[in-house]
Amino acid sequence: MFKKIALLVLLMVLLCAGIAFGQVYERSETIYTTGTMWGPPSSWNPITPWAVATGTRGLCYESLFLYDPLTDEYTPWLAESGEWVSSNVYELKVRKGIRWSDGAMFTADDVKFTFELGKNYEGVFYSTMWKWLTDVEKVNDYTLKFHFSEPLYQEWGNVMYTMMMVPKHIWKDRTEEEITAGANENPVGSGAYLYESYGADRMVWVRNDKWWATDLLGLKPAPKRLVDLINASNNVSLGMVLKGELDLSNNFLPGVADLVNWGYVTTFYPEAPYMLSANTAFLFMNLTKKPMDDPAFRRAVSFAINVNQIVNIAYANLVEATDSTGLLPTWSKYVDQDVVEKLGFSYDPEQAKAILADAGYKDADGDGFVEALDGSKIELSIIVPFGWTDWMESIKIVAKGCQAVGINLKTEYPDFGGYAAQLYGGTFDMAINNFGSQVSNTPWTFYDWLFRNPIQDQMNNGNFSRYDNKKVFDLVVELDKTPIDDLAGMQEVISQIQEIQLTDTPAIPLWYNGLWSQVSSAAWTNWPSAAEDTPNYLPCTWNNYWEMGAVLMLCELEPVK
Amino acid sequence: MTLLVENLKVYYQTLRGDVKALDGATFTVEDGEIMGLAGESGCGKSTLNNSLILLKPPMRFVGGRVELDNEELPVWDMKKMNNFRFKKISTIPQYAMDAMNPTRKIGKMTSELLGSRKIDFKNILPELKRRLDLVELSYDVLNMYPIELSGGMKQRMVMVLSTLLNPSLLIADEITSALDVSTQKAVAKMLVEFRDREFVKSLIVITHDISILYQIADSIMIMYAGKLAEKASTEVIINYPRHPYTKLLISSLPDIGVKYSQKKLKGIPGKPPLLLDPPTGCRFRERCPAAFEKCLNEPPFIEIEKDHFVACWKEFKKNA
Amino acid sequence: MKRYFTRKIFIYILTFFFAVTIDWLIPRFMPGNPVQNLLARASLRAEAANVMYGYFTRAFGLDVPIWQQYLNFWNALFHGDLGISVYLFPQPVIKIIMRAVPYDIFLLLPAILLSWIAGNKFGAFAARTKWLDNTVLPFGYILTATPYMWLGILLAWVFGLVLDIFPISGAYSYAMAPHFSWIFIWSALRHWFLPFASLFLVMFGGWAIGMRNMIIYELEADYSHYLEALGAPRKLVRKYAFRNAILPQITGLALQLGVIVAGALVTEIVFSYPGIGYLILAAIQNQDYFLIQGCFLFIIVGVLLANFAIDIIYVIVDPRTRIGMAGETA
Amino acid sequence: MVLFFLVLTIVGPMFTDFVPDDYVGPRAQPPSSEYWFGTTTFGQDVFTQFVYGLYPAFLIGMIGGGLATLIGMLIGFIAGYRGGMVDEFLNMVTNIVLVIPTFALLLIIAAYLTVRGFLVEAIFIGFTAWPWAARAIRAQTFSLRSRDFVDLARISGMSPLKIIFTEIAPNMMSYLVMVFILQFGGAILIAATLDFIGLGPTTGISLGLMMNNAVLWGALHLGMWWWFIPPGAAIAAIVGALYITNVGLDEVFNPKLREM
Repeated sequence: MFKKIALLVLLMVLLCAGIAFGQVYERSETIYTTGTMWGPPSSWNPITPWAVATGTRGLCYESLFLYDPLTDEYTPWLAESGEWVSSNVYELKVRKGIRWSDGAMFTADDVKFTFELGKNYEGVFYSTMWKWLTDVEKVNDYTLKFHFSEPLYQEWGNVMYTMMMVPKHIWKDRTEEEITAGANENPVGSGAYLYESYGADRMVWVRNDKWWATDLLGLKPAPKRLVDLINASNNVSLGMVLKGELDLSNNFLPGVADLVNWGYVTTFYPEAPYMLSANTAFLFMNLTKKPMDDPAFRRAVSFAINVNQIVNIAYANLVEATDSTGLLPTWSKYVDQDVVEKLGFSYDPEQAKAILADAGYKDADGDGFVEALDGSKIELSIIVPFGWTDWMESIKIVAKGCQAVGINLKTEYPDFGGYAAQLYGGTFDMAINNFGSQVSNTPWTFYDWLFRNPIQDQMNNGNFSRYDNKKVFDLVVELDKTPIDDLAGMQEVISQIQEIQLTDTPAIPLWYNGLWSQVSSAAWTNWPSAAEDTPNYLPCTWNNYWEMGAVLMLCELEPVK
Repeated sequence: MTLLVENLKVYYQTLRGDVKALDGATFTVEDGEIMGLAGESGCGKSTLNNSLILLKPPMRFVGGRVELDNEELPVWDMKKMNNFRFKKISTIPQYAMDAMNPTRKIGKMTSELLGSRKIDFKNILPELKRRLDLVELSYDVLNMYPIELSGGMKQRMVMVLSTLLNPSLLIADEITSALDVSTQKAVAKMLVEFRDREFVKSLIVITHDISILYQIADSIMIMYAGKLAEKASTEVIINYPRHPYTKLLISSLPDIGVKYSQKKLKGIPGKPPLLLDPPTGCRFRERCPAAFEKCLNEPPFIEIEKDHFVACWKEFKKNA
Repeated sequence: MKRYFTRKIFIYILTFFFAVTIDWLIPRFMPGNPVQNLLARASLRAEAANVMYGYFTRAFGLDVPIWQQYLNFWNALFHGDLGISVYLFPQPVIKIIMRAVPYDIFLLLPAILLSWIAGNKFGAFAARTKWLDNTVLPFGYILTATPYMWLGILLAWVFGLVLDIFPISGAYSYAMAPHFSWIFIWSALRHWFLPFASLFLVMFGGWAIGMRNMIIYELEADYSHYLEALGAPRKLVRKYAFRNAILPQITGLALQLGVIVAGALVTEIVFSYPGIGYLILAAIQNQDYFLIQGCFLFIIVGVLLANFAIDIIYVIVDPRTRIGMAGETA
Repeated sequence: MVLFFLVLTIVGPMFTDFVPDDYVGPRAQPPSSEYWFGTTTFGQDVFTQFVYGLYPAFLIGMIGGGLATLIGMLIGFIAGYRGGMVDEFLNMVTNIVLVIPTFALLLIIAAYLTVRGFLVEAIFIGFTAWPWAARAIRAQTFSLRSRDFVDLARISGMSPLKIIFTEIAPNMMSYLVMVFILQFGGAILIAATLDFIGLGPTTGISLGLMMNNAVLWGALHLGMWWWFIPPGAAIAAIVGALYITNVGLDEVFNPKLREM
């Protein structure tokens, strides 16, 4: 019997040993992270950013600049400098002395090539950039000029740190399919880490000891290996953090507050809200349906929701309630307090009832719920994906709040697929979503998502309310066209947007989803935190976040002696 | 004297109490004698058979003794009995058709069985072969599985098997009931032949079918409701029965050679008493045309003529 | 015999056909649209999103009429091509599955076989052994009645957390890459043990019970009585009884496979063991048509093969089938 | 045992003055006189959820198990009684459904409905769980078919359906009951499994869902054993009890099994 097992083991090992013969990682040289991948690593292709394994963007491939939301500063990275030499020409100087991991030099050709991929193949996610970008001119090996038909400064500022440069000498021979849909295994990048191996439940990166930044900027990531685990379940991550087997967990972990207080893990802030804010959770209301098409009704809802209860119970104070605009704290300087003063809202059932009454919604048949203006019953449902437990708990509270003021709102938990279908297809009544409200270099990304246009049957990304208002759409574009250093100009546009937003309430900002980050000091210390004596970067492995400082975090870590 | 049974009592344990299926049987079977055992179903024939060869729960040994070749049989002891089974006392079961393990080749089964009895298959093979020829079975059956044989063949195979060790006593239980008339005859003849060739010293043939007994049995014993009613030579039983039940039984036969329908005896009104707690006195009382007050006490089973035993008060009077 | 097998094979082929069709059909009834889900993950500007929507719909072959998709599906199937995963874009489904399969074999084969063998042995032993029958079998019934995941959770809790002697997630230590060395094998074994145990226990209970009842039936069968009547020792009688009682158990094994798959599925989820079960759930939650199809198809094939193997074994051990008068087995 | 839970299901809710999903008390309390089974991380009363969760279990057992048994009977009877081609065909169908791992199928079907209730779940289970019942009943019918009383009925020109329901069915009532009991238990288990992996009902509370939540919210690591032990234990107890009841019946019906 035991022979049989042993035999199977052998067979097994042979099978799962696969190609590469690996080895055992030294704990003191390895950092274990999780929170990014929801499935086995499957792609290392920066041209399909939504599918890539953790670190492909940021650790392997790199952007021209880094951007740090906490300081609102750009750090030249692959680029040495960049500036608008005229209103529609941007000059970029490429840093000298950078090598791809295969030894080839990184030059302006690579940059030009990367940008032009979008010009040549519509399947490339930034292909539409070429609607306002006309030409990428190579001045010399280390200088480029970008010519624009209509410069969108904000968006460009975003591109500068979100677009990953790929090596021309490797990619130029690839077919369209390989580029737009290839897995790009064994990627050759310029970054701090090299692809080593992956398994069904992990991605393993090994330090690139010939990384350019080591000699040019004196930066050296402390961990020799970075093992990123897929999000098996809260359960597993939690257990591993507790045992100190996991150094950095970017999952939403229930009960973290307690764990922090018991000293098992540390978070960015030592007490509530514990986490930085990463994005804004909105309550979207389907404006194509009655009575959500009525601004008064929507405003009533905004007063009916007890966000603090969501924060306290569903999240145990792991998050913060938003202000009326929903702009992330890092963008607080763009909030027009006067507008908020005038049009802001907060939990106030009486106020909500009053608004409803004024608008003519009353409970004629005495079932405790108001009827629509035409007297028909109102029966609404609010959806979040099944299994998104924190959201599930949250909408229970939303529903209770609405019922309390006489709005008949019920909770439903379809599977993610059903949720997405209803949300994108516009068949939902109300729903929570936060996908596009991520922290970035500019509130423009935030408003671009919130007021995504044109309105179509399928709204796959943002403006799920289907709020159709030419004026605000134009304002968003205008914002986009505002130079990023023109703070006053931005504020001016934004306050107009906010005025409209708060008058019409197309969507209600509820709380800031945390930048979930639990760290264990079992193996590594000097983690970023609010404390003075520690580095101040976003401690986050999520895609798009490496280039927002997480790379630098790795360089600051110190092994436990 | 081969078999001596004295006041053998074997009851069935049930949730509702003991069923007195065999309530004191006393009789003998002589060397070379073929004794027929007849009676309605449920009269205790099969119980008798089982109690002699395989007495196990829910059957319970209550009393009496059994002697085979002047040696007491520990019928109440499953283990001890094993020394006698097959070697001294053997059976051809009612279910001969599927008495053999369906998933074993017959030969293999036989050898394993013998092996388990510490008998070398090799030595016995020639004899086995001879007997197979005798019952007109080819030698290859040993390499076959039971399902490959016809009913008759199985029947014969089992006969050979059961008698392979020349037991002193063989009990054949309803072996003919499943066969058609012609095969019946053949089988019956074989039994006689086995006796003549002394494969078995003596036989008890249990059956409903008195006509068969008429052909082969030396003596016939009639049972009724767990008790012996009458035992005598075949001649006597058929022509001069004494016990009222026997009389009715015989008369209810249309004529010798025809099998009568099994379950209900049209000839006899009423049905046998429940043996859970049988009435005191003669158990045939209720149905007996000649019943009288004396029948309230239990009639003994006495020899009224030489080798003719009856349990009926009337008969005793006559002889008295 | 021949007829028996041709008949079997025919049924298998038919089953396969139906299964595959259902397999192809059902995901297409599901709400949501895989390409949208795919793009939903990429926060793209409206125009870009539209462009790419068309692009990927074409790439996934979802732009042709349904019937053609069906034919393409079969066609691709015979080329061993199960399409490309949406959720694990752009990996080929077959590749993903192949990566998971070894874990299933590693987990299920021992669990099923050992529990079956042990269960039968034990059941046979318990039958007609009074004290066992009265003490252990009720326990067995509870075992079979236990939901796989619950037993899993309990084991995980007791051995993984309270006692902390076994890891409760993954297939091997996160600190190693698969390679051929004793520490790795040891690590793999330790990760394997709890899932194995929880599967083993639940199944064990079932088999033990089944066998116990079977044996009792067989011991009451005529041939057993005949053997006893001829004074065969208990040992031989039981040996025969066991031999015959095992047959229905073999059939039972075939019938149970479906249930076992289910059990394996949740067990893998409880212990986040990277097998097919783990995969299929993720696939479903991510609306990944092609992966769902692949996994389901794979399970079907697996179960069919297992059934077929069992049929053959059955024929070998049961002469009755071999002689050809066999009606139908599982 | 089963009765005990059944009673608990009915009167249970009276013992508790809470509603399953309400946040009634302090978070993560171990069992106490006030919260008999403690509370969840949100401060929901586990006991309340528990007693409310029992109801769906029985509902699904009843409907799912019942449906499965019915379909099984239908097919089993017809196949067993008619025999011949009909049998061949139905038999094939049964084998096919039998071989298809219905659970995997169930998963996909479950995922097809984005909003699910217990009833729907029960029905699905019923529709996937019938094959072995059909198989078993068919075998029984087969053996009964040739009995003389059936022949008699047939000769006397009774319609097949009538024969099935007046002659055959009554004669295997005991057997049908047992089949139903097994299906009942089976349905509960399947349902629990579905719920556990989050493909069960998307509304209401059930024992499976409780386990699902407990694990999702890290009850294991936070040592909240009172959250995940009761539901599973209840299921095991109920189903186990059912099985044992079944053995009881079995022994009554075929004495052979009875221990002596």
